[in-house]
Amino acid sequence: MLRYALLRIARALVTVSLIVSIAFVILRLSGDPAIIILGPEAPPEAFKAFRHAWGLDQPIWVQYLKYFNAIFHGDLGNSMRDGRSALQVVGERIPLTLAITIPALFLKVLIGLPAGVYAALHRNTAIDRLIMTLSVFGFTVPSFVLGLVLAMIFAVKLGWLPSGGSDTWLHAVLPIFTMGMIGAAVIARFTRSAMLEVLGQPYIRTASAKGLVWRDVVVAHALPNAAIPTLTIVGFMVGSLVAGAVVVESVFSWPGVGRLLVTAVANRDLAVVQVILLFVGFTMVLANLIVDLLYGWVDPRLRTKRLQAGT
Amino acid sequence: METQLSIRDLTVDFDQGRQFVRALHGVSLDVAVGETIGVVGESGCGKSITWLAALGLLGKRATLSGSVKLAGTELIGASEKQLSSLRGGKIAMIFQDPSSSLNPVHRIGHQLGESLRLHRGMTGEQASAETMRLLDRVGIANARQRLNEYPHEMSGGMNQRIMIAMALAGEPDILIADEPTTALDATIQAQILDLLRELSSENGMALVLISHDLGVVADMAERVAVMYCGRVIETASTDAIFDNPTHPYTRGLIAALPDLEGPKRRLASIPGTVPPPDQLPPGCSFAPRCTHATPLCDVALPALLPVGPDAGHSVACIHSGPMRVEKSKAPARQSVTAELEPA
Amino acid sequence: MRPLLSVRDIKRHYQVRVPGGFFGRDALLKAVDGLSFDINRGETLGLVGESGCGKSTTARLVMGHIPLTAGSVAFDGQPVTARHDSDWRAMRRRMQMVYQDTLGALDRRLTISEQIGEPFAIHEPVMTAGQRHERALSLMDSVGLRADMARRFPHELSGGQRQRVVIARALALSPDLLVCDEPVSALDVSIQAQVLNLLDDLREQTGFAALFISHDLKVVRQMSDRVAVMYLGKIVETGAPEAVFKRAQHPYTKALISAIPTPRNRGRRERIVLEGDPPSPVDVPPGCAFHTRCPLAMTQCRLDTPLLSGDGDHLVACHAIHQSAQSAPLAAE
Amino acid sequence: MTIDTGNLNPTSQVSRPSGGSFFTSKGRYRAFFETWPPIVLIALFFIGLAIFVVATAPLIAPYDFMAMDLRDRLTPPALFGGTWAHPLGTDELGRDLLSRLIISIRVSMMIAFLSTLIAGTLGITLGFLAAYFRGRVEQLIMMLIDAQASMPFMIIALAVLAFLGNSLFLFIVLMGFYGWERIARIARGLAIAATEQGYATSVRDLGASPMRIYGRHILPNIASTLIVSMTLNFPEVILLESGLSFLGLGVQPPMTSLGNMVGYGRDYIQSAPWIMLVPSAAIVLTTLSISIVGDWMRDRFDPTLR
Amino acid sequence: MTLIRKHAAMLVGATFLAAATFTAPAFSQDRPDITVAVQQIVNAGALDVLREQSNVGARVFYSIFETLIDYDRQKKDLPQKPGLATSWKRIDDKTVELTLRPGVKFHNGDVMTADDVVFTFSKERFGQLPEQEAARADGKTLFTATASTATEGKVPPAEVAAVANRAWPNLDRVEKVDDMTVRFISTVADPTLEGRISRYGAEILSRRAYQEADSWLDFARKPVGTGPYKVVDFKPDNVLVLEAHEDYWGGKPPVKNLRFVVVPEVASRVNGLLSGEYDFITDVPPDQIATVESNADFEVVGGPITNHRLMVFDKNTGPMKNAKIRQAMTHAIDRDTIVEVLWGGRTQVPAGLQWEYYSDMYLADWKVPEYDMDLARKLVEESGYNGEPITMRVLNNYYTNQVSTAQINAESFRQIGLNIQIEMKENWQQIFDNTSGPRMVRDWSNSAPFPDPVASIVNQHCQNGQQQQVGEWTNEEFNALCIKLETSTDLQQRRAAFRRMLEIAEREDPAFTVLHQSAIFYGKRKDIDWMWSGLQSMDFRPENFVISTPAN
Repeated sequence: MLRYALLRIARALVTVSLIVSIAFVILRLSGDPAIIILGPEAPPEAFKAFRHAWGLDQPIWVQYLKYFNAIFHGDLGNSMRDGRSALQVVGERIPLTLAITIPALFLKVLIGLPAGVYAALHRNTAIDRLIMTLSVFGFTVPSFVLGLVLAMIFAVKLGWLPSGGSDTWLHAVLPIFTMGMIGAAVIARFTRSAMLEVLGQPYIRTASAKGLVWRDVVVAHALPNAAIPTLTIVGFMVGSLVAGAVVVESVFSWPGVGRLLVTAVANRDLAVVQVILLFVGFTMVLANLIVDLLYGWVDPRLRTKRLQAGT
Repeated sequence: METQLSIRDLTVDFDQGRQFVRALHGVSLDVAVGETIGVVGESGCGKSITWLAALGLLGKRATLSGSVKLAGTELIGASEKQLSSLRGGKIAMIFQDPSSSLNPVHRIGHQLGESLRLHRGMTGEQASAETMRLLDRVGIANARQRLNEYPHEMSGGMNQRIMIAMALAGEPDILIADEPTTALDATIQAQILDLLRELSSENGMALVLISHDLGVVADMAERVAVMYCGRVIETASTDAIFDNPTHPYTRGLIAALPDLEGPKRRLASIPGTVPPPDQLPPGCSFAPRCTHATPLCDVALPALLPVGPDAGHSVACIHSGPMRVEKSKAPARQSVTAELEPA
Repeated sequence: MRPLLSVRDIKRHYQVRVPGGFFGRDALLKAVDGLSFDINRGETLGLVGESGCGKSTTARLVMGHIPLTAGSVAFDGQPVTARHDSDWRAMRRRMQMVYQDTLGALDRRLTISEQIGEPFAIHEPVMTAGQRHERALSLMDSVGLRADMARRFPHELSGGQRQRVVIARALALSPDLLVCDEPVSALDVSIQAQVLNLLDDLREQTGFAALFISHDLKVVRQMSDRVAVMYLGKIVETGAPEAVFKRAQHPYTKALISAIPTPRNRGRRERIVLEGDPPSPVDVPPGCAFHTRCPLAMTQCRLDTPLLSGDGDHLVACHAIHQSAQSAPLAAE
Repeated sequence: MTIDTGNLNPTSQVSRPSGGSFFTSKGRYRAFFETWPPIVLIALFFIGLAIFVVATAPLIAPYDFMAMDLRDRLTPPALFGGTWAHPLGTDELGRDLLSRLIISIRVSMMIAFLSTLIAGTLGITLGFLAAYFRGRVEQLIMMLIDAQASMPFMIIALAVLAFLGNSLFLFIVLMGFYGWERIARIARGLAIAATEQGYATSVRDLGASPMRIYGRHILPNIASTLIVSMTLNFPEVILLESGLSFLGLGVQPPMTSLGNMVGYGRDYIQSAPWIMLVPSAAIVLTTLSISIVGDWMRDRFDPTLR
Repeated sequence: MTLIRKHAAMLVGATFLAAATFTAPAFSQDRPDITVAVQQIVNAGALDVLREQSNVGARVFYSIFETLIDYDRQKKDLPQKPGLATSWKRIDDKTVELTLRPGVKFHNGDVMTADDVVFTFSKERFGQLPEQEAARADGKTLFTATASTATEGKVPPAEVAAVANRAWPNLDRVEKVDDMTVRFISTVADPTLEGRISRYGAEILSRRAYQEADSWLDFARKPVGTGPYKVVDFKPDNVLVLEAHEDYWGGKPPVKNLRFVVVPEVASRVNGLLSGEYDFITDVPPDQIATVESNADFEVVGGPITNHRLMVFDKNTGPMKNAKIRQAMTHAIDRDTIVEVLWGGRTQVPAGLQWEYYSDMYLADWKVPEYDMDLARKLVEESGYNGEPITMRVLNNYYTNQVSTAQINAESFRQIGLNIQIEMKENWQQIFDNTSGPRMVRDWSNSAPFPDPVASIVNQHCQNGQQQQVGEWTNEEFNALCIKLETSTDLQQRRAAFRRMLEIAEREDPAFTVLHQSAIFYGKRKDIDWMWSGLQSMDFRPENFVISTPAN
């Protein structure tokens, strides 16, 4: 198991460094941060000074080697725009993002799971079709459209909630709700098909045959099995906790990592972008790892299967 | 003999998209108290469906009619609650693939305990003691340790023993074993069959053994019902069936089996294939494959009627027995067809 | 005369991890562990045993699907490897396989005539589609498929008909060797007889040799000129079917035979019911692999691996038999 | 007479159309709508409409989509106080929204179609390579798949688009990287499954070359599964494009697309909501239709895919 | 005086207490908390006027810092007025002497003296000391001043030094005459000195606070100036919280807490204003004005600012080499329609690259090229244009209405027979880049940070200006006039030079053409009496902020 985990982590590290490398090259090639950060009216000497100060006038491979060398010494670089260490810049945004993505995750699961189960149990009935159509609708509406419309209704027309910003917990309601709606739709679909698959398994028939009433068959036998594939999608959502809110954060002016990323990319604030990519890669990899371990926990079959496959 | 379970004119129609297609065409069968009855037939003949239907396990896609009475209680149309109290209690069922018939995420002990709780109200210490006794009874050594294991950690034979233990947990009057050994190896099959035999005689439990393997049925059953295309085509005591098979299909099945003993001979095969339920020929379903078929067979549906010297030997063939052959001399094909044409 | 197929001491081991300790432990799964046999031209060898004994692995090794861990397989003097190069492909003209899962073995998007014409398309690219269709029709006729099925798709056929298609396809290029891996286990009794008869007839007509693998003793007996009984990756008894099935010597063979219920010997026989499951191929016991379940087990069985020996064609790998053969004539069972 | 005709009496429900089988017919409409649920029919209708629009866009658009009429800006749709000269109203530069919508649907659908095609080709090729070579090659490809999967595509697109700029061609290529890893995974899985027991092994046993096995046998066989999964890719690309347009990185003016329309229209959500809501509705309806039909196809034709 | 000081001290103490306990309703009810939703606080991420070069910073900086000479910012012609200096006078061509305002207190309580002024314009503050440059090359943020005191000093980023250099190209030194008097001395005769002293970028910093800060960055995140509000909290891209500076020399600030929150989405800003969450919003696009004003409680104020939107030409590429093509384009732009349609008539077409607040230097009779499509077509014909594509590089609404304006102009250019292609670019680097494709036409804007042509045409279009630096355009005669304009002290000569420069750059050999004057609009509560400024600063001083009826 440990070997398996180490193997996964090693592969993940390679994966993340691959991403960071690609991002490094692309970002460096894609524009000069000096003119972007200092603005088009700044004097040319300022650009020159800025480029020199940040080593942007060196060949790209020198910059790349320096960057990686610095990473191995624990230095992730400073924000060109902000001056502080990129880690600090990103770090102060992460709690803000988590403050909306974690409640949204709960919302997704709390709505999506029961809806999916209910739809599966009432397959091909009107309520199933309704739930599924709503669910497809849920993720075919662009999140910013949903966000803006919700803001229109709840902030402008009704005046119940603030439309943007991050001052009080009330400000978080609309972003959480927007993300929650969309994610719940995804989970509902997933849960439904997982549930349908499980309901066709022989052990469900066994459970009925031994005399359990249908409700108990569903709760005690179908659900735990259906939870297993659903875990994958929830795991993916956990993995995108840090970066999953790019659009929604922009819509609701929520100063999280997602919006930082948008500004940092726009400004070519390289170190900040890289740190965010590292964070995102790591959370995703970590989430995958946790999901894998959880699989073993919820699905005893995998405990041994994986051991056998681990050659 | 006292009848434990009585099936009368059971039909099952399956939702096939555009229409419902009949899979069972009025099956009638009785199971006496403590009796072992074998149900044989090739795949798709309706042998499993009969019993799943009887227990109400076919789901929403099936429409049932007819009657299934378990010790006087009608099961067709019974409420879910009523049915579930009978299932696993009075009447238990085990399935072909034991490994996938056990829930992969629950421990053995839990799955057994569930049955005990349901039907005998046992919990805690009492339940776990009983669980261990049951496991011991079905020949699983090391019961205490096994309780904490998962189905996938055990072999198929072991899982089938657990299925049997689970079936026994409700102390049923009748056990339906649907191809209990098909997925198992020969040596394990022998173990399981022995176990079933022992248990049924010990507990006075009626046993319905569904199998495609004539050998298994011959070995175990007192009485045999042969099914073909959703109908019972022959039923008799085991000896009568194998020593004096009457229906051409039954005869064909027996002749098609290779031998381990005796001189090597060319196998007698039944030509053609089993038609799917939505493409049955008119008249006797077996007629197209039957070497003795006459034009009448193509149009006339034979009823299951007593035949021969043995008590309880019935067959559904218009050519079975001299008496019938005489009687079936007549109607010209055309007139029968005309008669049968729906208005 | 050189045998058509010569299998010498082949082994196939897998590195696996099994539960044990916290992280699991490494173990060696010996799927096939030292198997030797020959098949002469026109001869059929039946390989019988329970699941997990290595029958199918043997078939795959013979076909060159998977590499050998040790030993050699020679087909008409040419070594069979698992390198799927052009030589390997060329060899397919002479060795073919029939599978258990007929639906899986056929490309569900090709018509029956295309399926059967496929070997020609591969090996005789000059043939036109029309010619292939002609050949396919004649092959269909020889396996008893009606010509009007030529345009159907596999799923529109019954299992028995599909198996006929597989057989027709395998025999299209008149191979010398046909490896049949459980060809009738998925079929109903009535169909099983049809297919067995068909194989028998075809063998008579074309004279191919066959390795016939099945778990069903009756079927093996029906089809084989010679049989070999396998247990945990090794052959425990081999000989002519009459000898092996009527005068079985190895306690495992005996148990296997006695376990088979048939309508014909109803209630007339004593059954030897073996205790327990066969051990997992990961934990093959030392010495004779069967000793854990054997009614005749002796101390020696735990220590030494018995070798196949005996008089004439009938060979047995059992210490008890060999000893009693030395000391006293074998008591009838 | 021993002929049992008891079951033969035709009742209102039981009919006996052929042979000895018994059918209980469903109502004609019920049977029809169970095979073709109304929502699927509506979705198919919308897809048909969208395809028609894609095919004939320049012909049916009443105006040039770039033609401005600065004196006629922000007129509402016909039913909301506007005129039938501009049935869906005009935008901030007085351009006819209906014409822009028609062209946008065409552009968005083309982007989604072409990029899905690219993703499909890429995914299938890599998936097959992994399945064929196994070992190191497979490890490498799996790593690429992991890398792609562990980074939300929005973020990759954000970084890359900043570099690639506004060319429609490059935009399509980039979108072509969306979802390839899913297709590669499926292609690899199915190819391995096919080689491990099924028809692919049997064809190999006939002596077929790898090209023949993968091209003539495996690919056509798994095509339906792959096509269904690509169908699901399609609406996601449309959504992604609109998300990127929102961030100002989508299809760029003077070209237009659904996302582009929504992106530029969002400032007018209060003063002229139709500018944003009309293309949003188009996005929702098309993606909804495709998803519904995709799900339906999956349920009907492809039980292997979840 | 002392009495007042005592009072002030007590007041400071009280405020401090209030701030510390945070729950002093009596106090906060006296003065409101005001929230301003902005598109961005500062682009450069730091509150240093020498780093932030975009005009967005101006609106927050005026609440924190002040210059020696100020403008009457709410007046249309932006007259100069005393700021931290009460009076100033020319000593000679190179010297201006200023008398400092007494009793001005920095946010840290220190009284402003000549030392602070001298420091603000010192090489050390500009980061131009050799030691600082050496430390910067080593990547250090601190240096040890070897020359004088061996104390540690801060190293501002390189661009600060560069910007300072540009802002003060001729400044020799600032001299302390006495505690309340300073002299600015330039190396050459400089008619713009007073203008530069009043410009954005010349704000006075507290010397002690700067020197006591741990690093330049620390100071730049929490700077100490003399403005009416002091920085409490600054999170770039998120929020800037200012608090009333109770010791402010100009009277008690009318707002208790002044928050600038970043809300990039226009719709969100408008929503937030209408839902009462924000008291002010900035950057209201002209099309949204009606939406805001449809609610009787809110209004939009604003108008033209000291910034012009330009279209800039690269005269070295393709068809653009031909001046006639460029001239044709300048005549094909329907500036009035753009102003009317896209700006709702709320801005204007200026008289070329100049502003009325240039006063003496303003050329009232100068005009932008007139809109004349026939003339434009004729010019294109004369040019022998062969249909070669002409690319217009446009950013995605970096400037308000940028994309719309570009599309309107492109349409006009097409009508005069030019093969125009809009290229949307993602950033300025791509705009200037001439390696990936021909650079021909692009958008720009020019500000005039002080009332003299040197601030705009010289800074942006002469030899050291960006346009010539990136190699888009050059003109010998023009360049010679640049020097004259910068150094001559004779008004008539300078006016003549400026006129000729405009003739060359806007008409004869067009380097750019002015599209319209930029405008800025604020949405605000109607009950707040507040005036916007053409200098883009937001003034929350007592005289510019009155709530007419009590809010809430």
